[in-house]
Amino acid sequence: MPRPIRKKIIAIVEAAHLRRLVDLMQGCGAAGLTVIDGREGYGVTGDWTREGVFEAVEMKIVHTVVNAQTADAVFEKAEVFFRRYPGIIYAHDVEVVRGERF
Amino acid sequence: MPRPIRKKIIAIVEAAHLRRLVDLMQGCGAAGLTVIDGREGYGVTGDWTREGVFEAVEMKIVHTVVNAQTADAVFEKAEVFFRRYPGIIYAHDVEVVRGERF
Amino acid sequence: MPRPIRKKIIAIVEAAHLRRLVDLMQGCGAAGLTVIDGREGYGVTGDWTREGVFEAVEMKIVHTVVNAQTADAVFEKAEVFFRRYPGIIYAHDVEVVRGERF
Amino acid sequence: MSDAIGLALINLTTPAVLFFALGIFAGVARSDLSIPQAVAKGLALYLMLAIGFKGGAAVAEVGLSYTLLLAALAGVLLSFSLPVVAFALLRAFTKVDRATAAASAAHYGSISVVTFVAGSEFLTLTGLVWSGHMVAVLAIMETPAILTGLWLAGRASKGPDPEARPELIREVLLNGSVVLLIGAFLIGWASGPSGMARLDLFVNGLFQGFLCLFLLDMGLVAARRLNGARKLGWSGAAFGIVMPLIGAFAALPLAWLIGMTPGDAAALMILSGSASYIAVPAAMRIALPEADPSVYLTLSLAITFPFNLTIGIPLYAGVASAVLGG
Amino acid sequence: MSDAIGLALINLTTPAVLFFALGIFAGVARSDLSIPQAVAKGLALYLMLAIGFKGGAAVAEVGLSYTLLLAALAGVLLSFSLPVVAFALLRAFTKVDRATAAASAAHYGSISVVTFVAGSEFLTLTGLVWSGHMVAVLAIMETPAILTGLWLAGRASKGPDPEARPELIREVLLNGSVVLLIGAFLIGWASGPSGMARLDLFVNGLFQGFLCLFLLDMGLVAARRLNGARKLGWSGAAFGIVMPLIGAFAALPLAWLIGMTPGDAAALMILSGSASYIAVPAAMRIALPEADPSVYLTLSLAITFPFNLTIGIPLYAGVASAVLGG
Amino acid sequence: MSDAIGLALINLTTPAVLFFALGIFAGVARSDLSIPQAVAKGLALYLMLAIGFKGGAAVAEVGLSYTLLLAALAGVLLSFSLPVVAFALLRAFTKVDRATAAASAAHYGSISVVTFVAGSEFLTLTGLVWSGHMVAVLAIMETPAILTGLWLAGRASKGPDPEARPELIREVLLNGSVVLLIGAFLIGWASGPSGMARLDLFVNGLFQGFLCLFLLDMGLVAARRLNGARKLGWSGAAFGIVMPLIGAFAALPLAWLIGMTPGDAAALMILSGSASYIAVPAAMRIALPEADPSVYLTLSLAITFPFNLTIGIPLYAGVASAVLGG
Ligand SMILES: Nc1ncnc2c1ncn2[C@@H]1O[C@H](COP(=O)(O)O)[C@@H](O)[C@H]1O
Ligand SMILES: Nc1ncnc2c1ncn2[C@@H]1O[C@H](COP(=O)(O)O)[C@@H](O)[C@H]1O
Ligand SMILES: Nc1ncnc2c1ncn2[C@@H]1O[C@H](COP(=O)(O)O)[C@@H](O)[C@H]1O
Ligand code: NA
Ligand code: NA
Ligand code: NA
Repeated sequence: MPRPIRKKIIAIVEAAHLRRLVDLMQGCGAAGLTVIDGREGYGVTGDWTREGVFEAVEMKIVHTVVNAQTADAVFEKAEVFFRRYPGIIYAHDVEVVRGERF
Repeated sequence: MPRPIRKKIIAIVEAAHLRRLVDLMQGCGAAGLTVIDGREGYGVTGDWTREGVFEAVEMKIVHTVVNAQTADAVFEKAEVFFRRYPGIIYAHDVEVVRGERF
Repeated sequence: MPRPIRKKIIAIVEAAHLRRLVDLMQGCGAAGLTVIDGREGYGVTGDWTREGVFEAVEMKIVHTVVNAQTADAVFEKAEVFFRRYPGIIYAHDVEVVRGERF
Repeated sequence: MSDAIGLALINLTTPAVLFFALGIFAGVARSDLSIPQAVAKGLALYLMLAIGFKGGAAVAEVGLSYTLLLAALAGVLLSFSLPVVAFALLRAFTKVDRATAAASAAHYGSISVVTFVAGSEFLTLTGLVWSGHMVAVLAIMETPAILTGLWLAGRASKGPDPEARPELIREVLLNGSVVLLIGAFLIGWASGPSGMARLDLFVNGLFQGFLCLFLLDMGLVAARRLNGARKLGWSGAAFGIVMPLIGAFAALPLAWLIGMTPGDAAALMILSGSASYIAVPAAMRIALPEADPSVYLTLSLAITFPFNLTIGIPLYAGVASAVLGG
Repeated sequence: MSDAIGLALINLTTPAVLFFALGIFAGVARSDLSIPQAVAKGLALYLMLAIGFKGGAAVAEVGLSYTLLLAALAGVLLSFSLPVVAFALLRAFTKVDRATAAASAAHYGSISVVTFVAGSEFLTLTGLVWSGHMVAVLAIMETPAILTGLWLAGRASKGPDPEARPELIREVLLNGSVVLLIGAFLIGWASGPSGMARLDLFVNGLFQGFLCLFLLDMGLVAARRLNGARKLGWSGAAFGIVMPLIGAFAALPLAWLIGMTPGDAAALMILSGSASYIAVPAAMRIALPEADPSVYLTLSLAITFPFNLTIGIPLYAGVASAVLGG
Repeated sequence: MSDAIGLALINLTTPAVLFFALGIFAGVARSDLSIPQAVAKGLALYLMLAIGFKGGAAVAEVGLSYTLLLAALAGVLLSFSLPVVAFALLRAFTKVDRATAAASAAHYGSISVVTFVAGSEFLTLTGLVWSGHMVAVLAIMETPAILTGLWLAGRASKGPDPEARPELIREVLLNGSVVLLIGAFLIGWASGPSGMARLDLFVNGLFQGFLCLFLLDMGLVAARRLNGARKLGWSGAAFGIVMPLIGAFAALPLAWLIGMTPGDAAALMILSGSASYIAVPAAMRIALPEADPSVYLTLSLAITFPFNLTIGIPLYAGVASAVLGG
């Protein structure tokens, strides 16, 4: 039996801007969302690592499984967001159960 | 050269029920599996965050790369599991190396 | 509007060998990369968990979004790497914004 | 009367209570002040290790008497029976469903280690002597309530998942806080005064400081849980204040019956009036996933704990010494 | 002169400074020595709690005088105005862009808690008495500089994202370190000598040890930031040493004007000469994402902090006591 | 004889050993008691900082003599040579492959900081005086064994990945625990009695308490490693007990030869008999990924460490004072 298809969106965002990105996604209709701590990394704006007492430049990984329509809304707003703030956003299809949840 | 295709299954599950979900997946034949700590999130049953001394309502992210047959077995059992417990499960195709491992 | 497609590569690697894998990926041209701490897991070489003071056998999750060409280069080198060291590597397509970044 | 108010004021100006208030303030004002989870857990482990060890060392000094047995019996009785009262009240006066009511009820039969820790410091401060063996009673009271809670829930809901049973049994019998409390108690007892001499600074000298830091975190966590209070409504919130009073005052006649000293009676009232927020929620998540954790965590952490910390403890101490002190 | 060198030598051989040096060495040599982030944060919380509490307890003992008001005014003035100087210097002598210059400037108006902590220990060690209320001044000086920084940036860049405003305001008013410092100060004040008696071992006995461990971590972090120093160039690095001198010596006439004791004047110089590395960077990430954090973190952590810790503190103390000590 | 049993009993009832036993119990019984990794690491850092500092401060007081040089030479000799014995035994009596045998062997040439810490506390408790400079010997003995292990492995396996070489060299020379131990030792030495006065409470007063908490965690970790013991079989397990005895008793003649005091000889025996579980495993993961970590971690953590903690330490101390005690 084929399972329903939804979009998984993943964004990597600075801790300092996490709250706003989560609000943005929730505002677009994401019914659920999970954040994970990053440990270290690098990108075009330099590298970072979890250490010391200063957290704002650490990265958080945000992921949310949503339907196609919500995904488009998120992408549209997030593009503007990531034009200003460091980080990336991308998406791909996933098979889910209980498809009505998303 | 095309790489072999396998299924990656991702489940988000409460810490209190992690042990059982891992056993379920191992029982279905998952040859390997990795668990990651969640930091915060929300879903239909409310929101949560890692804090204080009480861990049971935190979410863990379980991920396992398996062959198609194992994936079906996991999905079948997990559907029942997630009817009772909070969390989600979903899957998608991935290209692997050393395909015989999975 | 269709979004550009890139490859997301995910590798699970022992903390003791993380530095070398990151260098390998950067050497292949990965313009960005994010590492996440694992919590626990098992595979063909046994199980592990984050605990105590000894970190070297813990697993780290490395993920990088790259273009197809870089992905091939990474896979080629990583196959040799993972022939010796524990862990896995796999990839799948993702839709991105600002495709020129990767 | 003025004595009671005096006691209450002394309590309210101890650094520990003030740091809890600071945590509540910072949480409600949504400051970004936060304590890493690993640190909070480390502090909780320290507090359990220290209180257990101190209790055991005290027993090593004065010896164990049959009063421990009586106190333990009283504690077990309270832990088993109070959830029935709590369940009846919740079902009668609030709208929470059966599973949630049963799970919440279990919290009130069990105990809160930090409430006891803060309470015992208050007793010492005000000169009420309590016995080291009350720490063993504390540990013994942690889990019986879980069984009553499951029994209350089981009569209606589908009951705990059979596959969860082994985990649940382990949670009840080998819960980390019970193991550490009892273990440290036995170690304190076994290593006696010479052990105490070597750990004195650690378990006594630092105790207040680490307690302050831990209560700061409790305040932050409780404040975030306050949001859940709206869901409870007025009747739910009232339950969170009335139930500890019931628990504490149910302990008083038992304490009198078994001839406890005022200090021990106050300690038993504090235990009986307190609500679990570590052991029981963990067991309830495993056994009753249908029960809404935001209800029982809010009740225990954001209503009953602050009530006991600020008003309950001096009240119970005042009553115990007034009634039994004569 | 030889006196000043004597002071500097005393400072350089305190365990705290030596552990900082060890951290720098381990970091530069790329040893795998590392301190878990949760532990580092826990230590920072401890230091803020302890210094706040000690300040408050000292005020409880000697009473509060109008000198606190004057000191606070001086502090606020310095915090507001120093970023203007810093900004002008950065724009004139280095190549950093406007947003980065504004963000960096804000760091130098604000203060560094650990510099103050290390400085106050040094003052005590060398017999210079400072008032507990300087801790309140410390907390008050943390955030005015942020406003100046934003104003400096806003005249050119697009300014802070309007959606970030609520968060930014909270960061300025309810920054975790300000809340904890002020809170612990008030608690120390309210609970007075009896509170101090109970927390003495915690806030005094352990202080040096936890400071050593924390400075070890600061050294490790600073060493990793040193890589960023190349980006700064010589003029940037020079700024990181000249600016604390300007800040400290700007405080001296103010201290004299309001009749501060040499000890308090030294404390104000230390505050004024220090650069924030917790509160301001957090606010700047939110408000000015265009500003390059590797510039301001390198300046503050890897240049100014080590300079103050090793040379600045004894220098300011020596000057304050020479000029005002008479 | 009865004296030795007396010593063993004293050792077995110290709080530290009892907390280790509690950890083992909780782990074997699969209690959910656990200590956050960040806390465990913080405690390990503390223990290394404190033992290093105390050693250095002791040297500052009594001065350094050429005996340190002799002791260091003895230590280096043991560290280099014991792995050869261990390797031969493992290959002769167990079925572990060459790489795993070589990696395990390296552990037994190196040392365990916590075994030394527990042992030195025991020596102090029983009145055997040991020199502060033995802490330097401890640090010096950590890594020579790694080279022998690599040499043993290299003769057969493909040898370490050339790309891993820089990392490996850093691990050998700049291993975090070596850097911290040596650094704290030098700081303790440099800051002398005045530094000790300021850190006394931290490095002495708290030491037993933090050691108890750390050993509780060691017990939990060791218990989980016990599962791996089945893989080892009887001969493997026996190796984990025989090898520390060989190591300790190999140190005795050397200690006699260089005229060590009974206390220092006991310390050298403890070092020589202990097996690394931080520095060496980390190096072995990098250099010999083929070697099975569950073998060497089980041997070191779950067999040799508990043996030394309970039986080895009092035995070595008893023998050293009987043989050299005059
Ligand atoms: N291509 C990528 N793959 C994975 N993570 C990335 C990638 N690009 C950026 N990141 C993460 O996002 C952070 C900020 O990226 P950037 O805006 O490129 O500096 C980096 O430090 C990485 O943690
Ligand atoms: N659509 C989703 N995308 C990502 N994470 C989710 C989603 N839905 C639920 N979760 C995670 O799973 C947890 C439990 O989900 P729920 O059962 O919906 O309350 C949430 O708190 C989230 O952490
Ligand atoms: N199929 C898999 N799915 C997810 N994680 C895996 C898988 N196989 C291995 N891993 C992870 O990689 C680690 C090392 O794998 P292995 O080399 O199979 O022992 C395991 O402990 C897991 O954390
Ligand atoms: Na109760
Ligand atoms: Na300043
Ligand atoms: Na050894």
